[in-house]
Amino acid sequence: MHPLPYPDRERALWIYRQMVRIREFEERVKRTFTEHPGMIRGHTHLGDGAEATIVGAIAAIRPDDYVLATYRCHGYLIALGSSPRAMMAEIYGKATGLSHGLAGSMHLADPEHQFLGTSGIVGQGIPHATGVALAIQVRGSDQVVLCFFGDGAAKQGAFHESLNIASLWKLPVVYILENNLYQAVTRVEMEDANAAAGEPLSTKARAYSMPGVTIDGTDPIAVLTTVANAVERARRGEGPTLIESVFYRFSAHGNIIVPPPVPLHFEEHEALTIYQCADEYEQWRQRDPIPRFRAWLGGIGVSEDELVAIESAAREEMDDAVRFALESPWPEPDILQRYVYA
Amino acid sequence: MHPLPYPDRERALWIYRQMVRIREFEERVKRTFTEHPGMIRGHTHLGDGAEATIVGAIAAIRPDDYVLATYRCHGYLIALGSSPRAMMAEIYGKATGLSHGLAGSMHLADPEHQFLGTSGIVGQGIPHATGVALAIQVRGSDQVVLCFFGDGAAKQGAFHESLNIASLWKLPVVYILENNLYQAVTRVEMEDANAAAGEPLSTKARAYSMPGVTIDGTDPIAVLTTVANAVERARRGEGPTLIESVFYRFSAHGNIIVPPPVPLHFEEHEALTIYQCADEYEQWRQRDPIPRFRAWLGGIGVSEDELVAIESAAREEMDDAVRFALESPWPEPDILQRYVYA
Amino acid sequence: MTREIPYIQAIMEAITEEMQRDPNVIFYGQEQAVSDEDPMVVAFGRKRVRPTPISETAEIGMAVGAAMVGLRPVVELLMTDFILVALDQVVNEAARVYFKTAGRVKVPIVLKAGYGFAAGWSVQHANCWYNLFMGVPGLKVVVPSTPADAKGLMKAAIRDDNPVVYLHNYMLTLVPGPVPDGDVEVPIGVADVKRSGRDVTVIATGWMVQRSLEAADLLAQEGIDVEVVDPRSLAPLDLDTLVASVEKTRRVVLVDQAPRHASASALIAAEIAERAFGALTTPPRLVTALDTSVPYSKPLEDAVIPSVERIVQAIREVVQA
Amino acid sequence: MTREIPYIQAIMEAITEEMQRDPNVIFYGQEQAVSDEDPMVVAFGRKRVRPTPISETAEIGMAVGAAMVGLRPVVELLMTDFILVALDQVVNEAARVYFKTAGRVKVPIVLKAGYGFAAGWSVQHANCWYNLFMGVPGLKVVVPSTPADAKGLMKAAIRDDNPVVYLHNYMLTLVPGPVPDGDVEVPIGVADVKRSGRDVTVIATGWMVQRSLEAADLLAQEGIDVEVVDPRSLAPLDLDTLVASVEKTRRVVLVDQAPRHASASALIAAEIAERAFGALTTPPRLVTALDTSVPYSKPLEDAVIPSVERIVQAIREVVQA
Ligand SMILES: Cc1ncc(C[n+]2csc(CCOP(=O)(O)OP(=O)(O)O)c2C)c(N)n1
Ligand SMILES: Cc1ncc(C[n+]2csc(CCOP(=O)(O)OP(=O)(O)O)c2C)c(N)n1
Ligand SMILES: [Mg+2]
Ligand SMILES: [Mg+2]
Repeated sequence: MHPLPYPDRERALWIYRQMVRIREFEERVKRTFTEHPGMIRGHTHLGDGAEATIVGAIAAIRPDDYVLATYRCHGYLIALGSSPRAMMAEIYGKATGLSHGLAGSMHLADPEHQFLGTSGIVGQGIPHATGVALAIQVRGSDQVVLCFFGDGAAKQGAFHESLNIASLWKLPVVYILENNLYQAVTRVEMEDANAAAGEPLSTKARAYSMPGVTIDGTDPIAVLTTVANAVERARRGEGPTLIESVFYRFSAHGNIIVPPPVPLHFEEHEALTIYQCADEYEQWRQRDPIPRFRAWLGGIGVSEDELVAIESAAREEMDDAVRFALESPWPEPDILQRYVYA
Repeated sequence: MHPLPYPDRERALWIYRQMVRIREFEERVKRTFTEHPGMIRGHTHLGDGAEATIVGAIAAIRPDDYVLATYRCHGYLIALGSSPRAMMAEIYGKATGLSHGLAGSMHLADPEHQFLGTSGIVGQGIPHATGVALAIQVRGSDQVVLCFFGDGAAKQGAFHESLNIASLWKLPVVYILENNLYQAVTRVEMEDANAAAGEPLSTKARAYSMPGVTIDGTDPIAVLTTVANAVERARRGEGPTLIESVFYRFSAHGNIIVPPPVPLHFEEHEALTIYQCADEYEQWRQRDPIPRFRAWLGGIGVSEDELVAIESAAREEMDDAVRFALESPWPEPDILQRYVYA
Repeated sequence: MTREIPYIQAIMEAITEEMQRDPNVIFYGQEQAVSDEDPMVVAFGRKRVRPTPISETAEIGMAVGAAMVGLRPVVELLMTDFILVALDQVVNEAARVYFKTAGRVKVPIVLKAGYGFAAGWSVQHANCWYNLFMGVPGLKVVVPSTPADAKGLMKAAIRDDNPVVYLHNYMLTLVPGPVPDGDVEVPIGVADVKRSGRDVTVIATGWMVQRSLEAADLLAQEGIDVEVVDPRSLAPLDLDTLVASVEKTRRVVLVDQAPRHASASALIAAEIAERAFGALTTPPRLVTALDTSVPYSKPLEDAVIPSVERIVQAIREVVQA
Repeated sequence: MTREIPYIQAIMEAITEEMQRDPNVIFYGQEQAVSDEDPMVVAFGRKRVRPTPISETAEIGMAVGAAMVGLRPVVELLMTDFILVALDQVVNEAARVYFKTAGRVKVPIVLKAGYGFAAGWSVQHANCWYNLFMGVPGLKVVVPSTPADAKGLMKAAIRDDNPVVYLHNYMLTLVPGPVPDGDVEVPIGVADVKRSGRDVTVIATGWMVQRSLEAADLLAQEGIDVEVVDPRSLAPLDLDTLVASVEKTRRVVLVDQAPRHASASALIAAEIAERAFGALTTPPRLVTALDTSVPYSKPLEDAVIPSVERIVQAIREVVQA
């Protein structure tokens, strides 16, 4: 794998810690459906499998840069330093949540940690991120924006319109197309012409005369290196980059979609429930970014004790987040009118 | 230029006749603003300069194939055999118009001649054409669809979404991107990232793993040859092609945009009124497809008399269309409710 | 003969039966027909049933084009909220073709979309958007509230030569109800009296029909006799039936899952105020969602959507005024 | 002091003055600022003033993003009809951010769009789409009818911390009117009595204000004293002023350039029916466009849009009822 010192040992451990924290958080979200039925409502999307991409990319930016993503958003906030308590409380609909329970899992936002939020409408966050980059350029600062979205989202008009303008105006934004091979329950080669032709999705960058690159999204250091280059390019005023990061999600697209009073839960991944491809699923499981990166850290001399300490701290932290969210009060209806108009 | 026998002499004369008919029609539309002020209302867009692309492409299809285009639509209908009388009457808002005056210049349609109509909303006709191709595929026939739109339209989400699906499903549609170097008053390199980077707009085809080609849109035989290949490919079930046809329009984008009672008229082309590039304009004038093709026909032995006969017939036909439209009655308001629901 | 089946099954039965009847009917949408075992794929094959990319503008626009040459596409759009990225295709394309071409080109398409998922789906996924569609000449809009209406209106929508926005309320998805056997169409543009009564007319659609009927049952115990009328189709709107009911009861309460100015009810109230003013003894009363977004948290969501209690209270006030 | 200037000039003056005042204001849109001699380009440079591709979803969506971090973008959208391809960005993105983030992120954007170009622009370009916007919590919608309102409301819109849809009627583009010198804001959410009268209230917006005032002048000769009230802002709606007028005159006619169920007037009529029922001596009367698309041909277009004659006739009937 990658030679040290890039990233240095401390940075590598930071990356591992964030990856583990994300996984632990997501597992608790998922277990809530069985352990505290009814506590999570609507639709929840997990990022298990995406940790290397999320953390590798965020490791490449400065504290004053910005991040925007999709409804599948928990991981970014954790890596950016948001409070898992306030996140879990939002996911449980509690008054102590990031948005006091107005928003829920799909719409976490934390502007204090540079996470400006998400759209639940596929692709529609892409122009938002592009607009943040426009603001940076108008003001003449050297910040950059990371814009995360899915392979499916790349088939929405908003993607096309935004990338053309970003390239034309040389906006400081890095587009990270998370190709997890599925658009909800649809396989990417059933909905993407590049994929159907056996070409990478980063080919799309050609339509915008923009650099496009495809990387192994299960390797946080590959992600970090590639994103760092794109970020530096954007900071220098040379414009955007499209990075296709390929990885797999291990949970189903989201919990099942049914009206009350049917209890919600997560089914197995679509490879198993719909396509009967246990092989595909298992192969990707072998490439789970967390154990792989753990092994690599061992290889560069990080001790088992150190790793276990990170892991148990994360478990404790996330258990605490669940407790906090469970114990928090419900919001009062008076906030409903407070946030209609600014 | 091109060697005979492709197209044969008769076909070449057919092409010339249609090009001249289109130009004569358009000139009369334009002169209406001064000769019969108030007769044309709203917004009118001329295709002078586009004749080689329009006719060359339509020469490549069969009578049972379909055509869809934009608000800049007069030429297609003429080449397809629509009645210039009914077209001009529609443009004048008369009861004898194609749509009895309900539609106007931007929305000519003539399903009897396989022209299914236009959208006045940029880019929105592209999915319609793609849908016609879908219907052809579902039914298993070997018809094809020609889908015309502008360089500006290629920046609309509808373009991106449609081309992806057409390629994925191998739909029998040929996309003809008419690059006339302007999006209304904006130069293409100010709004298109490929153009700004000096790359052809057919590069966009890469994003859809679709063949893309750029041609000289002032040469009807180049257009015919290229479109014919794409049409044959589509007929064989091998899917769509993106053809960028580069030419220049000689009139302004449209007549001036003002409310009544200010009289409407056409200003000079934006190269002259906004960009002070008389050179650019003059160079393209030298490449006017009609005199060039006329000279080529002379070169293959078509006599001056034959050409003059075509030209005067076209003039007479279009004078007659104007007379017919002027003399036609206005529609009665009872048709307003007749065409709300089918 | 009737069978008890859930609302969603009634809808899918109608689509299936129409596809059997007419080879011009096709069906596509996101996350549809992905597996070879999908019953629609098995029955109709991969030409007529397809999964699509997340490309609503193309999905709807292609339906318009395919319909222009004689197909009758049914597009599964999942949530009505997702239509917003492609609204032009519905209201300024599909709805205008017949008019623009003076009747020479028709657009028989059905846009199937769920709405009003007030089950924690939160700000962007739980809205009621009928106001986007019901004022557009050329468009038809149906909002079935029972399995029987759901099936019959889907059949009518597929057979209609106009673009039809078919809005099914997500909260009703699994609610069972009797559905007549055989080929029974419910005509578009005909309201239905879901409960007849003397004292007050309640006009409600979708999920709110159910809540209004519950309110009526409660009020019956107080001796208040409520008539509940479901327009079933918002465009065209069967004003004759609505006005006749109001002229009989002389009072009207309009219950709507949308905020006031996004509600179908406000438009209906204006019509009734103009057409039945003389008959009314009290002002037409709107019971709508609060004028705020649909929140995630359950107690907040409950406060926003009209509850049975709020409906009961409003009816009581109107009757006692 | 006031000057007489045309409506469109008043709008552009407001934008220019706000850009001078606040470096966070930027301006972009299709076919804008293409030449280096463009006065906006000369004054503010190419960073703050830009031409865009035909990409409404990106244009509006980028404004949302830029506003999230403190800019105040004004987007020139040309025609309101063009917003339909990007409606999600307006009604389910811009309008929801403040709510979704519980006030932590604001979206101060102005979407400038012309509408109602009943001058032969035909089916797809001449519509009035306020119904798409006015029912959406979180969105503000203004519809100035005079140069003074146009300027003052644009200033207010740019200074507002919410997304504002600024709809200017194309038929008024060149109409001149007095505009006060200096920095005069017209507050959003305050209706204006354009003519005071005793016998009947006419509520009208945009171009219809002008036609209603003409009708009032004609009726004055018959001794009918018409009050014309312009809501100026459709969201929030100044119901207090509207209701007060109706309570005074006890009759109301609502004039609207849109078809009935796409009209702002129907929603306002419902509010008035509920709030001022007791005061009304006659039904609230709607005078709207015919329920059909806007046709191209002049005699047809004239038949569709409410004319001074139709307004006069309706007022006469209401007063004489
Ligand atoms: C415009 C729109 N259409 C459809 C949906 C429903 N939907 C939500 S997520 C999703 C799949 C997205 O796939 P992808 O972009 O690959 O992201 P992933 O979920 O895999 O991270 C779909 C179809 C939506 N939210 N918005
Ligand atoms: C969605 C939309 N945005 C803007 C417009 C206004 N508009 C009409 S034509 C046009 C320019 C189109 O340029 P292009 O696609 O190159 O076609 P051309 O007119 O050059 O043939 C614009 C901006 C519109 N009609 N629709
Ligand atoms: Mg995906
Ligand atoms: Mg062009």
